[in-house]
Amino acid sequence: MTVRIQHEDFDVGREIAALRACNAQIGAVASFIGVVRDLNDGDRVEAMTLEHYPGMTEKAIEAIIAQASGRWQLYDALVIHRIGRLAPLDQIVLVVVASAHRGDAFAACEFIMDYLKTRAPFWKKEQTPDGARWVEARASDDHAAERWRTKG
Amino acid sequence: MTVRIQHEDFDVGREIAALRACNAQIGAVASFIGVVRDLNDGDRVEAMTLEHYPGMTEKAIEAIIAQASGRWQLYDALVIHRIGRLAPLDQIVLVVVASAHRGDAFAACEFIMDYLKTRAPFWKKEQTPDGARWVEARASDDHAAERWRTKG
Amino acid sequence: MATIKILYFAGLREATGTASELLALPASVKDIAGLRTLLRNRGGAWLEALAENRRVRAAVNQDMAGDAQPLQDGDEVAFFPPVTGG
Amino acid sequence: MATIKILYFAGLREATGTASELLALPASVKDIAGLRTLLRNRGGAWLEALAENRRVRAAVNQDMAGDAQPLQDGDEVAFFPPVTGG
Repeated sequence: MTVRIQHEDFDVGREIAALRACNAQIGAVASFIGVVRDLNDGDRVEAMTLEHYPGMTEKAIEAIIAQASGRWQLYDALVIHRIGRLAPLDQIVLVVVASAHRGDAFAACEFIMDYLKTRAPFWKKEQTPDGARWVEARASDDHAAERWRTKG
Repeated sequence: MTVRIQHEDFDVGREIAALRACNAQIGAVASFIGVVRDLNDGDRVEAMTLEHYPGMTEKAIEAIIAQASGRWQLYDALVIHRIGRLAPLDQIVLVVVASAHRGDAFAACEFIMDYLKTRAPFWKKEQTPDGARWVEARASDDHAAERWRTKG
Repeated sequence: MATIKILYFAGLREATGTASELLALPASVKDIAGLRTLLRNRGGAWLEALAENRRVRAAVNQDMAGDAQPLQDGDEVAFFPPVTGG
Repeated sequence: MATIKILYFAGLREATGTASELLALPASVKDIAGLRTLLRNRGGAWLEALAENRRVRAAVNQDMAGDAQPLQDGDEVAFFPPVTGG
């Protein structure tokens, strides 16, 4: 289980290959990439800056992965999240989960993303033609995380 | 929307990058890789051979993607499925879905996999120490596809 | 007289020793159910491979087809076990 | 006397003009709720940024903390808006 917070971009193909290398019990690898869009809430986004809480961020994501591991059968999981200045089309986050079967891999991957969105201390500031603004948390993200309380 | 049936391996990183290139409206890319395991139903798997129904396979997968596109907001989707002889750790299938938001990307990606497992004409023959055997269809795969009839 | 092409896949191809055949349909065979019976009546491996308790899927012109699906001249019919890809 | 470190992130850091501070806790301040009140009483930007109707999260020693969380000497407290990563 690996968590990395970094300024640099990541190589999705290489990260997935490394995660599943040498373990022939892995039958399913689910992954998710979050990308900077050039439009948010109707406004053009020229760039964004990602701030985090060093120490707590890593701890929070590790706790999320541990929770997922307790709930589904996972062989390995990886979360990479970028910080600093990013432009549209840039990769923000990568979550990769390896399991024997696809049901576990899909569920754990989505669970990790939903919890990361509501529990990992990152904040986005968008640069728009009207100036910079902090992105507001969405109720839909709270709902997405809420779902996992009752769902199997 | 792209469907490829091929003997050759595929480069996950390159395929994902190509799918999301140039579209800065894409905020979420969900993907799934199915991999040959060296153990199935308790027996060691030395290799497997994947047979398909040329023509119908492509048509069936295109229909599954079209169904997903009608149900969720997708910018693009890709399915690559290998045929022929594969060994443990070899990649079998890749599904990539690009959307504005992660909920749509995750749901469509899992939907496509669940339907592919029950509706796309592929058959696996495993080589075990006791000889070759055709893999039996699993009830759990039928149930996984069934879920989507009522769910969201 | 209607002629159809039949394809067999995976375990069904191996059991019958047949990958494909052209078949002149007797006038009495109108649909997939009738065709299944016709093939079973060949006996031996055919009877066993297409036995009623076996889950054998059918497709007509590359679309999944139920037993009631009517058959026409030139149809491409396929029989195969439940799929196991992915 | 208990001394704590307080960190402010994102919009809260900008509004207060403060990234971090060391604070000697008055004996009357026992928990996060008390600390919020103490900081609000600084007035101006502090009063506004930590207003009761603002959704400001707190963490103590890098774990999310509710208003009732007690404070101890040496604690690392953080205040920040709801998170928006991913």
